[in-house]
Amino acid sequence: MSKREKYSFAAAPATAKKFWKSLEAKENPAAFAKAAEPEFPMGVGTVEDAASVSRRGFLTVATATAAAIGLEGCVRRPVEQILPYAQAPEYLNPGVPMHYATSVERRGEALGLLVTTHEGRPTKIEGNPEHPASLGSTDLLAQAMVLDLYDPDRSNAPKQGEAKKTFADVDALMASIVRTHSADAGAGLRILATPSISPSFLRLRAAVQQRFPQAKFYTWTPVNESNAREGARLAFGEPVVAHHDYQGAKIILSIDSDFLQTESGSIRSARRFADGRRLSQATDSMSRLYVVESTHSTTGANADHRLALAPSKITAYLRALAKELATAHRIELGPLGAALQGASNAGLPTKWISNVAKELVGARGRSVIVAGSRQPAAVHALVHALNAALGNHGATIVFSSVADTTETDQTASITAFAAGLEGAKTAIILGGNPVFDAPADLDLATKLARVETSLHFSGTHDETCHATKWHVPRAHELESWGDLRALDGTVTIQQPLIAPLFGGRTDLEVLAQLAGERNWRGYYVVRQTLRGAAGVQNGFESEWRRVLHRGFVAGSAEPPRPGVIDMSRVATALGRSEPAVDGFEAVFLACAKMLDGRHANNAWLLELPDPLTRITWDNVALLSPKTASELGVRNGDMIRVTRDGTSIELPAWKLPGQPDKAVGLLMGWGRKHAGRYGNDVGFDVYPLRRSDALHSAAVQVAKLAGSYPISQTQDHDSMEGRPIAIDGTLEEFKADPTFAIHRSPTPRTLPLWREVEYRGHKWGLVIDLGACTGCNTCVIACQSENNIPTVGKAMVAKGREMHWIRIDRYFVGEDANEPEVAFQPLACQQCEEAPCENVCPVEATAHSPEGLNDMAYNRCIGTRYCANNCPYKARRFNYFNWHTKNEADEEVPPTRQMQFNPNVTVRMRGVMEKCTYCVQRIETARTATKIAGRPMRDGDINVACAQACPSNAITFGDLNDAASRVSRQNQVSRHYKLLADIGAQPRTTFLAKVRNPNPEMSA
Amino acid sequence: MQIFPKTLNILPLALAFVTFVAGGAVTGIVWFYFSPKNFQVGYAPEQPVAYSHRLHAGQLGMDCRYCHANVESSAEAMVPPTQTCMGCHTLVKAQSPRLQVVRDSWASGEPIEWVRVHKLPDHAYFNHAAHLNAGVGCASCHGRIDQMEVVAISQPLGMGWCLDCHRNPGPHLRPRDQITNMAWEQTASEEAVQALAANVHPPENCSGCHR
Amino acid sequence: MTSPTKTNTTVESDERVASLLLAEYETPDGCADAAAKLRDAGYTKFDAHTPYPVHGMDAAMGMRDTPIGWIVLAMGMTGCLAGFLMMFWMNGIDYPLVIGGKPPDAIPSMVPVMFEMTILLSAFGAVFGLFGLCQLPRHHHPIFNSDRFARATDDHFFISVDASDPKFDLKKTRLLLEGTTPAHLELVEEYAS
Amino acid sequence: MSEAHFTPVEEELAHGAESPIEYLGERNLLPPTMTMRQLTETVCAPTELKTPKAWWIGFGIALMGAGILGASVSWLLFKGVGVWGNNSPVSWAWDITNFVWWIGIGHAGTLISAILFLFRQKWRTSINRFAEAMTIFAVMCAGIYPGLHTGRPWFDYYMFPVPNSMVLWPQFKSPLMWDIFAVSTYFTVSALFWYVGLIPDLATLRDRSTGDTLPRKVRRFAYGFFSLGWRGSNRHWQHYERAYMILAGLSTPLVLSVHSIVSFDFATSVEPGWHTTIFPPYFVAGAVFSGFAMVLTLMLVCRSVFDMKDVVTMKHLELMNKIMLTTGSLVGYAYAMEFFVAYYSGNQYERYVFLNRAIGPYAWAYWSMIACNVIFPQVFWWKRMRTSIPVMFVISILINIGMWFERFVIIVTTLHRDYLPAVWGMYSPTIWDMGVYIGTFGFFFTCFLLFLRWLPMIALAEVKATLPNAHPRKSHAADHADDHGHDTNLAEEPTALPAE
Repeated sequence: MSKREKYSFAAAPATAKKFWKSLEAKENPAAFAKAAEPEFPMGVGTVEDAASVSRRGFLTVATATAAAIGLEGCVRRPVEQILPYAQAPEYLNPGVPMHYATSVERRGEALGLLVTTHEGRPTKIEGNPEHPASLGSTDLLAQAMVLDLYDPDRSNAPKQGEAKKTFADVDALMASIVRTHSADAGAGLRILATPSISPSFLRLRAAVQQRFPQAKFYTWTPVNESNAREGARLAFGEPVVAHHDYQGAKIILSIDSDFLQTESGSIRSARRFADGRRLSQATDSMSRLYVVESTHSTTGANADHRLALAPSKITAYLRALAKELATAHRIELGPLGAALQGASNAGLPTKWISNVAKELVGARGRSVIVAGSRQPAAVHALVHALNAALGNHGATIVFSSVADTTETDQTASITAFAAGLEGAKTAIILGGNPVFDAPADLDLATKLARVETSLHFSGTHDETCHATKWHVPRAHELESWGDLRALDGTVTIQQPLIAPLFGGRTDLEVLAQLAGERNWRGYYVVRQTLRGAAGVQNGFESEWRRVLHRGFVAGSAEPPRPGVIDMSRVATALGRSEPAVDGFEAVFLACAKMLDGRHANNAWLLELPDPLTRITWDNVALLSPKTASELGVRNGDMIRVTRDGTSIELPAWKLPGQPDKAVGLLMGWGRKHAGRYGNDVGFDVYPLRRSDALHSAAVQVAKLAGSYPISQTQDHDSMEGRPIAIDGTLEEFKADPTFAIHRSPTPRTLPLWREVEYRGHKWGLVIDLGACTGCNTCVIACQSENNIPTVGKAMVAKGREMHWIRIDRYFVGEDANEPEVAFQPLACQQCEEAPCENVCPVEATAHSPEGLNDMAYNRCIGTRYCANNCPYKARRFNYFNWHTKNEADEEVPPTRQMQFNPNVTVRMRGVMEKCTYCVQRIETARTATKIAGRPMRDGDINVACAQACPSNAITFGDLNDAASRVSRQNQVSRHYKLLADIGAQPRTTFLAKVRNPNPEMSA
Repeated sequence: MQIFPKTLNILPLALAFVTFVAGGAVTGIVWFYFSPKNFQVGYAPEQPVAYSHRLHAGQLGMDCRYCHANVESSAEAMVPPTQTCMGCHTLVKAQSPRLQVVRDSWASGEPIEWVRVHKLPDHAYFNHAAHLNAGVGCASCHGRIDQMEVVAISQPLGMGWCLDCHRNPGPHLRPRDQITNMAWEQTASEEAVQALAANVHPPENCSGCHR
Repeated sequence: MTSPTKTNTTVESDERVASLLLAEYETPDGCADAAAKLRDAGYTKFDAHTPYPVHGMDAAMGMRDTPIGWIVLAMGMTGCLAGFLMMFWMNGIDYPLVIGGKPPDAIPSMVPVMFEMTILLSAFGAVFGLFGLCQLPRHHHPIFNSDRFARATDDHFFISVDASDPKFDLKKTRLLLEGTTPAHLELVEEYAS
Repeated sequence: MSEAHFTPVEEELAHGAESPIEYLGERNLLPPTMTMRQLTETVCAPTELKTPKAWWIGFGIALMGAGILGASVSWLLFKGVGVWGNNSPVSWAWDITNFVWWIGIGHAGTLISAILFLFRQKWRTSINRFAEAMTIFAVMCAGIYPGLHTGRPWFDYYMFPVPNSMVLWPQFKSPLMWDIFAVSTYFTVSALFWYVGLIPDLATLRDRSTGDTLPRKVRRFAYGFFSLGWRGSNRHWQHYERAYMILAGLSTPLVLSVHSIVSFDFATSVEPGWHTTIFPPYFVAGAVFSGFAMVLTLMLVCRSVFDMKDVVTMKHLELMNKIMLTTGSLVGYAYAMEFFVAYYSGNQYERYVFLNRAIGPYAWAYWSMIACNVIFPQVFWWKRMRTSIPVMFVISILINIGMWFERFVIIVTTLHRDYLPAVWGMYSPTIWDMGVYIGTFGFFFTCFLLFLRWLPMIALAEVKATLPNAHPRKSHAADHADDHGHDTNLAEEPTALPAE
């Protein structure tokens, strides 16, 4: 359980040794200086040089390598060495972590990040509080991406076929490509890239286009925004981004949009949505969320009213709603009205049309209708039209222009790319993994094989690399220089936290080489773009330093504007309504964990339970309980999903709230070349995804013999009528603002002994169940902060997962097909009269004067009595040495150790562990403030889960400080203690969830 | 019939003797010998460079923080980079054969492989900055480094030893400006000592040191 | 078991001294009568050897009560107190920690261990007290020189009169014992060493 | 001699005994014709005659079992507790189940020796040695578990109050600490009690092992050494009897305390189904129940193998069956009462746990428990059943199975579904769980067979004292010397005739 073992690579396996050698080579300053020469011309000794050097620093005082002396049997302990720098990087203070601002692209949005590095190792990712898109929080994937950085299966050298090459070879190849295509003006040159929001990328793409006029650029990513863009193009004549004010809106109607988790800009949406629903006293008001969706999404789980419709019915519903608005409520839709005459309510619950329409009209200018990226462009256009007609434009919805206005529909683009490969000399694929995730009918693999020269730049040697002639390592986001344009236009900088561990180029560098830039390194590319940008001409260096410090260019956000809609174009686009499919439909879902498959080798995400099904290490075909019983399948039974000819086989799973006859298929699983963790995990559903129907398609479903074992972290869905995740309606709340504490009262008994008084600090945590969307970001945040291991599918099945904080999910309500969902984040409650402490025979867990339920791992002998006696079952036991070997006896690679937080003990086998309120952060802050000679203030400390939470559902602080946020939360009337009747006096408390149902809906 | 010789009748006495005397002796030996005081103290490994603290810190009177620069701001008391040595030794003793290792390191960029002397168990999170700023002097834990030709452990560095001070910090505290003064003696009055200790609250709970 | 007055013969040195007179009886009654006679004749250093504790024999031999109970009592109280002090000092004084919000030196939770300590030390008192009072183990004893004595652990009853008894006189004592009609009477001798 | 020799109970009662207990104490349990010599011969024979083949076979099997224990434990230590089926929420499973089960088995010995002794139950004398031996070996088996079920057994010494460089001490509020003290005390005292009882009989064996062949010499030396030079001196017998009685007096509260404290492991927790005040008496009754069952099982085998029908008579067996009937009913009452309390408390968590036991996923375990512990023993209401060897043999085994299930039900069904449904889970054992359990049996029987072969399995001296005419008919109490022998008799008060 050594916090330093993790640096000891003496025991690392051969492969790791090899890796380490290469890294040391990188560390060798001479070699390094040479490698970096183009980047740092003589004489330039500027801040960012030093900064970047320091981030490349690897050997530190802390990296001490234990090496036992063989023959001296009587030696009192293994001799251990200290390897200081030969030449210390400036600004590096060994033992003190540094934080750098950078950013990452997520579904067209730029997330501003703040990354913690320990002696040059990025270990933890937080949101950049000043950044408009992250607001100090992050999403699930951003928390997990630090593990991707240390993925042991990232490719570490360029390859031609299977032959290892060097970057010199790559440069030669690039040169030859440039030479050939200078001849044909790029006629034979095809470049496929993922959609980019990087100003530098656009600049360089233009430059390349200029150099090779005939060259063709294509764009593809499987989970994309094309429908929204095209919808906007229809409505406004230009592709614009809509910004919804979920806080100000009173009525929110989501048309198949999972804006709280998987859609673009989800962090800000979640924050605003939660802010619109925080109730502190009875007079407060809250928004009402209607969700009409073709699966059961996180957003649906947070809805006040939810309508599950098969995908083909959703358009029909929206038309019917529009018609109702136009006819019943005289909403002016102009030419659109005529186009809607055909709309009928057939097969749709009328109350959902009449009531929702009434509500929307009642909240003119204070409502929001939002369509999901799965919905066709026409639906997006119609939604824009309705919002406009309801007067929401300019009020609750504003618009800004997109980064890349030239981008066309990606399905068309990838189809064109596939077609264009005939007669192409060179195909360059920047990132992505099209062979795996492009529409199956395009059959890219064989087409690529015919191309003379084909390169794929990618982090791992993935499916696409196996189809191309060349593979070149692509640097991880945390290793790259870059710039991104947030949805609101804010220009955000991406700076490397560490030199590419395995070498690697960025898209920008490749384009720069093609464009023939002299300084093609990302660093110079980005600086040049920024220099070119307006406003930062004079005093560039100081501005550049400010930008690096802040992470983005202040004030670069473009002023939002209302859109000018053209109803007639929408009307024509709407055309006739397609008949609803009867029979099964497949819905292709963006996985909250894998997204499109790019995170398939991330053990944290693989082991993270799915927000709703609680399934780990697998994806399944989601069926409604009704449909499942019609098919006669139980959970885990294998089914075959067929779409004219092609078929996939995967286990079925009953998800309450899934629309009948709609088979939910999660994308991104079943990778073949993801790496040791991701290979053949789950089931690939892309074979059914075709360019003609990208998001849903009619399929046949057949039950197969046999079933498949699924590992869940929670297999019991009902609360058994116990007051656990307490929720109530707005009426109940207004009637009795303290309804929660009445359902879970603390027993009033005279104490048998004098209770402990907590003078000084009294740490506490309040979790607002009303704000929690169940996105699971906190789970990964905790995992990366506290060195929590993953245990593998088999062990999860045994119930040995190690997550310190988990999100319990309960289905509420009678109808299994229309359940309400209750989420409850649960970690150690830090009980003041902790049952676990009483039973520990060795004082391994005891109370701190500040009320923490301390856990001394090094004292624990592992009787597991504390876990038995914990009513919340918040304690986790290391049944094996998860950090050295997994249960399959596979060595855990040393790269994994590089992510460890040196301030948290790495627990060994046989030790109990649990949430400690991030005590390492508390102690660090204590020392820091002591040195600074000031008292600790509210906000000096934040626990990892609270920091990451997009919807600010978790508040941490000092309960003895009446002014602290947590104290104020503690005063909120929805406040209650979980299982209060046991009398353990939990320090963590909850705010009950309040739902806002429309009485008329139940009538 | 008679089975045993008469002499066996002393058995009870013998047993009593063994249990009490020998047993006691064993306990005593274990108690003393298997203690950090015995295991830790005096460990003085040979270093790749025959660096003399007695010369530098003692005779030349260099301040600890000249080399251990960040000790007041970091948990780690950082062993200086080769750079620091070369700062002087490009001019002083520039050719001394004893400094060959240092010059090689500087030339090659390969670190000097110092042998770690003071090492706490890995699950004990000692923080230099916190202790120095509270007024604990270097000498309190490291002893008279300025008199050591080769650095050796002078204190037990065991949990019991830590707690002695954490439970009664007063006598071990000194004015901030005396932190690196090796020769400093506690001369202040009892009241002054307690006054010094008043705003120092060393933790005695687990998470104070173990996380 | 040939002649009535057989003395054991395995000899290294001829230096032999009378050690004790050993009378053998078939029944407990005979043994008890003899014991009573010796008692009344004022003998003190004599003993009865029986395969099992014969009732009334204590009275017949005029023995005082055993003090072993007091030893046990003392040990028991020591155990109880030791247990309490140990826990009170360890958890309450030397390193008090807040456990489950309870006072570090809470007495009620100490009761079980105090009880067990009481029992444990009492048991030690009983067993080692027994050994002490009986001066066991004593593997060598002159009485074992007699071959017939083996039946003392089987089905016969013996009376031994120690030669060191002030009233011991080879002739008188022998007469006295013969008067109790023993099944067998012998003089057990011990090598002077 | 066969059981036919005995006068039936009714007739005995007709002879004007005040109560059954009285009659048990008064009349001889052995055939009237049994002499002291015969008794010695019968009891010593197994240790002196040639080893029966049955013994060798049994011993071979037992040794193999012990080997399994060794293997399973090594694997456990090498890999970690993960090789067992334990998980979250079921952090305790077979390990603690078997611990409690073995400890329970271990209760009969001391109970028979101590409590029956204090109640002057003469009939105990022919089975107490046997039962005590079983106790010691069972407690050894039990002791294996607490030591090995921890995650890091090499740090178990943290639980001992020894000075250490961490200046940390055990946490005496933990029932586990109470457990450690209780079980180790129990083991020590039982062992002492057993050994003290053995001393006179070892002396007997010593004195019987004459002859000059090497084996005889070795026997003589070994028995001689461990009998500590016992010479049956009445001055020793006096201390001996008092010490023995005191030990019995100490063991009685001890035996009650041990299982009470074991039950505290559960009763003091907050888990529904564990947090119950009825546990201590309920656990003790259960322990006695299973203990007697195990004694009976073994006794029946040895009795036939070593032909001890005259020493361990049908009367003994019948009495034991009566005790099992009693304790079995006590346990049954406890089961019922648990349910009632859960229902009457109105606490939903309690209610759920008990319903879940009866109709949940582990209902099969619950009902096997009820059947084996409560229903089957009821056949002992009929004398025909009480006195039928095959019936009592089967029932005694069933009871041990049932009592194992009781512990399994208490531990697993509570843990697998407690307060928060989100963390409910299931438990299933692995081969290593079973390996360790089977192994403990191997170890137990290895020890036990060695005991049967080398030590007198009947408390010889005590049985002799119960023979007719074992004591002088007339008192020799002199006027000046008051007699102290009486109150400390091994057997009941002798019927003193007036001195002539």
